[in-house]
Amino acid sequence: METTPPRGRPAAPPLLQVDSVTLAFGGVRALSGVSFEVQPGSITAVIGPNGAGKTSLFNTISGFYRPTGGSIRFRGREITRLPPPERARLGLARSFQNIALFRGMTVLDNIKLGRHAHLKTNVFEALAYWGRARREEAELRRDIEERIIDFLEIDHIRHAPVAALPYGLQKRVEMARALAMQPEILMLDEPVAGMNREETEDMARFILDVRAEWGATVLMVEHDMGMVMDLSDHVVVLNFGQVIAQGTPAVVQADPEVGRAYLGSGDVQSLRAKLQAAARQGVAA
Amino acid sequence: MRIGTFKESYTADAALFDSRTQHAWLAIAGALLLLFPFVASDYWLYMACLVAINVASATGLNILTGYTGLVSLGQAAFMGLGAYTVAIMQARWGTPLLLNLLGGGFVAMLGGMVVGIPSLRVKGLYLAIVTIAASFIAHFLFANFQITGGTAGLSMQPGRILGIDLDTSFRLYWLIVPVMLLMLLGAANLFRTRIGRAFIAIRDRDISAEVLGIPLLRYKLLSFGLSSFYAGVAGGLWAYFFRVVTPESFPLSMSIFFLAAIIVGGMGSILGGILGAVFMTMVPELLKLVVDLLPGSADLAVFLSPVRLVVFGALIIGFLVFEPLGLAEMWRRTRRFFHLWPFRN
Amino acid sequence: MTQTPPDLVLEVNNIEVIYNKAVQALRGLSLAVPRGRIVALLGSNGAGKSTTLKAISRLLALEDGLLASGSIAFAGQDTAQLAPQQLVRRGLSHVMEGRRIFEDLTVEENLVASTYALSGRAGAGRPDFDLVYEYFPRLHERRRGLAGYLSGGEQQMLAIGRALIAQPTLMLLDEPSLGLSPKLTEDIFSIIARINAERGTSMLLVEQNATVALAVAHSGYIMENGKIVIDGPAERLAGDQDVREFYLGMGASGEARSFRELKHYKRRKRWLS
Amino acid sequence: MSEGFDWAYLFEISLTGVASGGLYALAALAFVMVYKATRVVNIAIGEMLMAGAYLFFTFASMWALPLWLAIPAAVLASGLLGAIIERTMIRPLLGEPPISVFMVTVGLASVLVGLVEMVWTADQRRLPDFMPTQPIVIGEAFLAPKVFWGAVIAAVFIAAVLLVFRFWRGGVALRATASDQGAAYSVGINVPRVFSLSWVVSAMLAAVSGIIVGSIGGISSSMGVFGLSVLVVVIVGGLDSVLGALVAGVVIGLVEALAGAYLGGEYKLLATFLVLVTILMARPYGMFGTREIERL
Amino acid sequence: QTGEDIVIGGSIPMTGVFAFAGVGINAGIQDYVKIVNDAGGIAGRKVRYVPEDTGYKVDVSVAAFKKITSQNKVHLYYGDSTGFAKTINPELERNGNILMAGASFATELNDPKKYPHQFLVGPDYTEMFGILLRHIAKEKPGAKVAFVYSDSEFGRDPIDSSEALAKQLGLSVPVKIMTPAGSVDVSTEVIKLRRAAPDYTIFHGYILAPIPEFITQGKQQGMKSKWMGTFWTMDSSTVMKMGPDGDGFMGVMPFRYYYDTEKAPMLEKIRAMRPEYQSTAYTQGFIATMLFLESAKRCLEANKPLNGDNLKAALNSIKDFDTGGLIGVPITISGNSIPVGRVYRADMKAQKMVAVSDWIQL
Ligand SMILES: Nc1ncnc2c1ncn2[C@@H]1O[C@H](COP(=O)(O)OP(=O)(O)OP(=O)(O)O)[C@@H](O)[C@H]1O
Ligand SMILES: Nc1ncnc2c1ncn2[C@@H]1O[C@H](COP(=O)(O)OP(=O)(O)OP(=O)(O)O)[C@@H](O)[C@H]1O
Ligand SMILES: [Mg+2]
Ligand SMILES: [Mg+2]
Repeated sequence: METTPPRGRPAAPPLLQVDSVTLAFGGVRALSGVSFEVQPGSITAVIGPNGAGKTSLFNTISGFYRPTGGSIRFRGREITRLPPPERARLGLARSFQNIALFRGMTVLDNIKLGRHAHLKTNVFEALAYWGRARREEAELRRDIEERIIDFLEIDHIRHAPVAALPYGLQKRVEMARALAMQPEILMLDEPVAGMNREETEDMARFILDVRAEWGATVLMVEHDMGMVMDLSDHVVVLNFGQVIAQGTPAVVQADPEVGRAYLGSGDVQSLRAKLQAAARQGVAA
Repeated sequence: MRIGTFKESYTADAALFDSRTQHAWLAIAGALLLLFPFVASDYWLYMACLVAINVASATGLNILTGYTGLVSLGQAAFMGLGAYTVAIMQARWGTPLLLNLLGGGFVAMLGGMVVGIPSLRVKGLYLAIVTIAASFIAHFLFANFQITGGTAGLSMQPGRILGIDLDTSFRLYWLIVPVMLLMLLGAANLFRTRIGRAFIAIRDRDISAEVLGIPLLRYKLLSFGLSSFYAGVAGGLWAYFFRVVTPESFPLSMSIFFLAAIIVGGMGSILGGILGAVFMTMVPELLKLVVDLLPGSADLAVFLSPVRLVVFGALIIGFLVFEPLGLAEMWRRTRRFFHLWPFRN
Repeated sequence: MTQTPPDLVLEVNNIEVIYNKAVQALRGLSLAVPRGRIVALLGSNGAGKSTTLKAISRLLALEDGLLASGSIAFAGQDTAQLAPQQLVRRGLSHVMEGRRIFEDLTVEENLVASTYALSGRAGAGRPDFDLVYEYFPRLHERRRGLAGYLSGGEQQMLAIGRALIAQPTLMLLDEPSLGLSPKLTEDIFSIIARINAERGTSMLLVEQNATVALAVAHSGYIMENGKIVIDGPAERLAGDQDVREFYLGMGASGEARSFRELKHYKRRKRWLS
Repeated sequence: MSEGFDWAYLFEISLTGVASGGLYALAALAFVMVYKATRVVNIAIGEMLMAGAYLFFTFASMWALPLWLAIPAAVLASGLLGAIIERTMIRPLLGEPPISVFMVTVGLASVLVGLVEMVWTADQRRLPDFMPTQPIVIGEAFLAPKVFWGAVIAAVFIAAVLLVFRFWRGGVALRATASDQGAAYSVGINVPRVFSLSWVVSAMLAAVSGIIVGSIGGISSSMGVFGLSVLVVVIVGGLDSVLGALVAGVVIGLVEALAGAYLGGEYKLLATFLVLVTILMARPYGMFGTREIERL
Repeated sequence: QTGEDIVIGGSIPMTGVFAFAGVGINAGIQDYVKIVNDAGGIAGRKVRYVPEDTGYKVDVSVAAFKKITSQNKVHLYYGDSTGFAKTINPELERNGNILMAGASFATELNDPKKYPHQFLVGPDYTEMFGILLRHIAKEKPGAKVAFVYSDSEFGRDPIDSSEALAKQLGLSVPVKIMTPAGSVDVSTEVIKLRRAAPDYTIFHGYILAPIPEFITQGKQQGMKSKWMGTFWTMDSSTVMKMGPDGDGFMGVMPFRYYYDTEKAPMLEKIRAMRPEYQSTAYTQGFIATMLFLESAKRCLEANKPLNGDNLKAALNSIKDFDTGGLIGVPITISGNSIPVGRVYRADMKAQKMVAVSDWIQL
């Protein structure tokens, strides 16, 4: 299996190493022997058909699932047994496929929450709201306002309760919260699902900017092939819990197995022709 | 969205009370609290103290149930722990009042944290019943131990502070109300910081909170601890207030009372806890006043008493059907109305 | 405002929707679905697409929404007096956004629940589970498992499968491709096209994937801020310059734009002016 | 173990425990019906038992109707009461936080107690005897006839409900409604009907159970405390499990009987609650309850 | 200081678990106040009765007390529960103006040192047991007596001391059964009881349930015990609710029943005022008021101001006082209680309680 260094960068020791990870739920094998590496500063995409195990892989990396076998290393350190909050503290930040915002909080509080693991205020300071509590909160607020809210262009909703926001904005708040976690590695699970082209482009721009301005490494799961192929340095293809291919977008795209299992095609016109053909065939049958 | 206020800084935006009107209201409320004891009759002072104790305890429960989402029906038992601790400390060691209150708080806190241990696995109503179990176990201990005076319970001397015997509602008022205000302030502060946010996150979705960096067990225990600390202190105040502590002083119905208070008032809102506790404590009394105003009350009272039960229940139902998010939500709505008035569409 | 022409299975007239007695989400929206046609409804996040569908299927009340004015007619009949389940039983199925499957039920029980849509409907065939399993073999494999443990895409399959069981005459689809792989998206849209061709099921399709939506639809609407801003046959929309730029991701020259070369400043949409 | 151990005593006590567990199970079933379909925790279940018992009391003792008429009349009237409760207090809260609905049932309990005291006063009363008075004798052991027949009736009802759920798709509709009301509407389930049905059936079951419990212990406006034991049973069995109600009813009945017999009355509650906590630590959703799906 | 009303305050449980008694108590107090007022009051002063419902909850009772005492000049007070009596005691001491009685017969309250301004309207629970045990010892020396009581302060109150007394009287107590509060199904307890085969079973800490079930099941299982109860069970209407199996149920009662035929002028007066049956709770409230006002009268006649000490002293000065036949013997109140009573037995055919012993004075 080949691993290509990210475009235009010298090879560096990998930031994240997933080594023959296996995960089973009763009879269902969600992951079997998955291995790949994420290079620092890269954008790595995990793609694959529905049910291939992508989200399970993310859950395993962030510690929500314990793998049945294999190991995960972050900056060379073994984290397979580390509880999730510890991993968050190390800088493994993520967003969720099924939006997991805290519906009882405002956008701002949701984002603030992301910083939790990096703050130090204890109960007594909190009850008195004095000293460190006051300082930390002020600092956090400024940081979030200036670096995240402005950056993601969500200033108009900062005091809105998240529950009533439209889907696309909720996704953006998810991203904001992940950014507030001070990510070393930012894991995005389907960041542009439910977005139209325009919004997808916005999100793509954010992702590029995050890497450029924050120096974060990005690991994402996404079904929008246009975006994946354009943005990623490295693509990992999962099918039935196994890595069936990985490499640069060009390499992956050329892999015939990947095409069969996964990739769709075309613009409106050709797609229309294809769909109509399918329908006619159905009627005839 | 509010109109007409423009924040100068982020700190100002995060302040508890942010507008000039709010400061004015606060000043008025403070003045009223200060004046009240000098104008009110013994009965109203008594009620004020009782309300304040209930507000303190309800606020504690609100931390646990309203903000952290762990439904507890053990608040009365934790109050009992606090009350017994205070009574025992006072009788055995004669320690000073404030220390006793703290002691009551801490013992209750320990109790709360022990009860909180199952909360990592056991959730929702299942957990609520575990807290009921805990309160029955507490009752059993109260009723069957020597140190707690068995079923007869313990009687106390009035509390002493600065050489003054706290033996009237007037004097107790000056202990109970300030302590309650301090506790309210603490709770309000808490939810401006990472700890309060973590509680809310656990309430909304605990598993994702964990992945975002919140150690669940530690925070659930913390919430249980804080909540029962509040209960314990409130229970201590209760002990100084009634001066008799028996196993039957803290029945399950009292826990339900507190739960009702925060639900009717509005869960996850400090104001909700206050409004709810005031409502639940005062409504039965006010209903009595209404009955008294009716002519020929003596004979009528017999018949009207069950009517009061019905009206009380119906009020709870009516409020919730009308506004399931509680009194605090109604208050917010009214405020919004006046803020936007006359620009409402 | 006049009588419903007979070939419209759905007619939405000038509706306004208000959430929580405070937030106005739709402001005088009108649209129509001709019988046997697929109509796409496009629009950016928060435009009010899901709200429109919920208004039609009368599920608004559950989310504290209120249809404040306007009228909706399904198969020529005003829906104002009908309960949501009555609409479903008359053949109007709504596949809700965010999958909304019954997590505590098994896959097969989800389908069983859906057979209620056929209750009391004259001429309804027997519920055909095999059809669903044929379309989505993956569901067949997992049919005894709890639906809550399915992957996102599998849940989406189940949601569509459930609507198939209901044998609707009008299907409201809210982002059916959400979270589906490109291949499966295509498959599902072939199925949609097939159902439409085979059974004459009319569809109102909300989609963010404009490419597939315009490929399968006969006509479309584009909405912004609770109102329709343009409409027309699908081909014409696909040819519209703004649609191409904002929905299909094509540069001015008609070439597919790359995500790497995005500008920070965008042209204002024509329909917002 | 020791030679003097009185096995006959143990047997007799256990028998009684199991039988009285049947009574718990029936009341628990009434609770489970509502929870299963509507996710409403009906804290007023004990008061609904009471209402059923008082209706029976009215028909049988005050109006002197014959028993074969009084019992069905009380059960039907309770069903009507259930329908009214559902329509006026529960349905308006469709889609609101469950805890608010929970609180509404607390209010309901207060209303029911008040109504009973208004109409029938707060005095304790006795229901007419309608069960055979011949004690059931098994070997050396006596079993109180009311308890025995109560348990038999309970078993019949529970078996019936279990069968209904097995062979009728309505069971699926019930669970679907509980799982997601909006989605239930969207597949054509008549959600309001499911709601009323479950409340009506639950109120009727509660009435049956109230009549039996009342005929054993008498009735009064405070007999709602029986609801607490019911709550323990449904938690041990699993909130939404019919089978759980049955098994847990028997288990709790047994534990209470044994604790009462060998440790003393003050240990009864203690023992049941200790059992409850132990079971929950091992199985957080009761013995047969559905676990909540936790996924990210 | 004439002209001012004499106020009797009352925390009365008109709802809740004790409502059955509260309603009767309320009527009893009202009626005696009316009788006195109709006769011109006490030393020319009118008597006013100010009740509040408590629901039998201590904190509500205390609130009622505060409310009534802050709005009226109260010298006499009727309180409901033991818990209330204990809770309010420090307040009473501080206030110093009030004499209090109540619905509680708790042994603990029968202590003039700890509760100097309170008294019990009858024997305390231990004394009630004493009366029953004496009766038993006379009827069947060496009998086996079982105690069945509820797990509450009320239930546990007399048990330990009475076990000792039983030993003294040569009786044995083969089994003591405590039932959890509110339990209805008592089959296991019945089994336990049957195996102890007592000659007498005394129930305490209940009103009605679960006593009938105990008796019914006990009889079905062939028990030969006689069944007994204490004051709050012994109201005629309560016992009659036990049905046919209640026939022969016995218990201690310090007062005459409404329908007693022995000469009692006050009973006749009551029957004239209220033609329908009145409960023993009614009588209890009635006698409490009678003693209140007698003490007040004695104070006023001695020209002493109405305060707690004087009132209590006046109460304790009562010797061989005639209650108009409500209590069958003249009473003397030396401490906090009136330790007299007699044993009555239920006659289901006549639907009446009939006396089976003389008045027993301890
Ligand atoms: N907790 C669980 N219990 C049982 N099965 C599970 C669980 N979590 C995931 N699965 C199964 O594991 C497989 C992989 O699921 P996963 O969510 O990782 O897929 P995915 O690649 O993210 O798919 P999608 O693109 O549709 O989101 C699926 O078949 C799913 O049903
Ligand atoms: N339950 C609700 N309460 C309050 N406001 C709501 C609610 N649901 C939607 N809204 C508001 O109504 C508007 C329209 O929302 P809707 O969900 O219909 O958008 P949409 O077009 O479907 O967007 P998306 O593409 O993100 O799904 C949004 O501004 C949203 O904030
Ligand atoms: Mg996924
Ligand atoms: Mg939408």
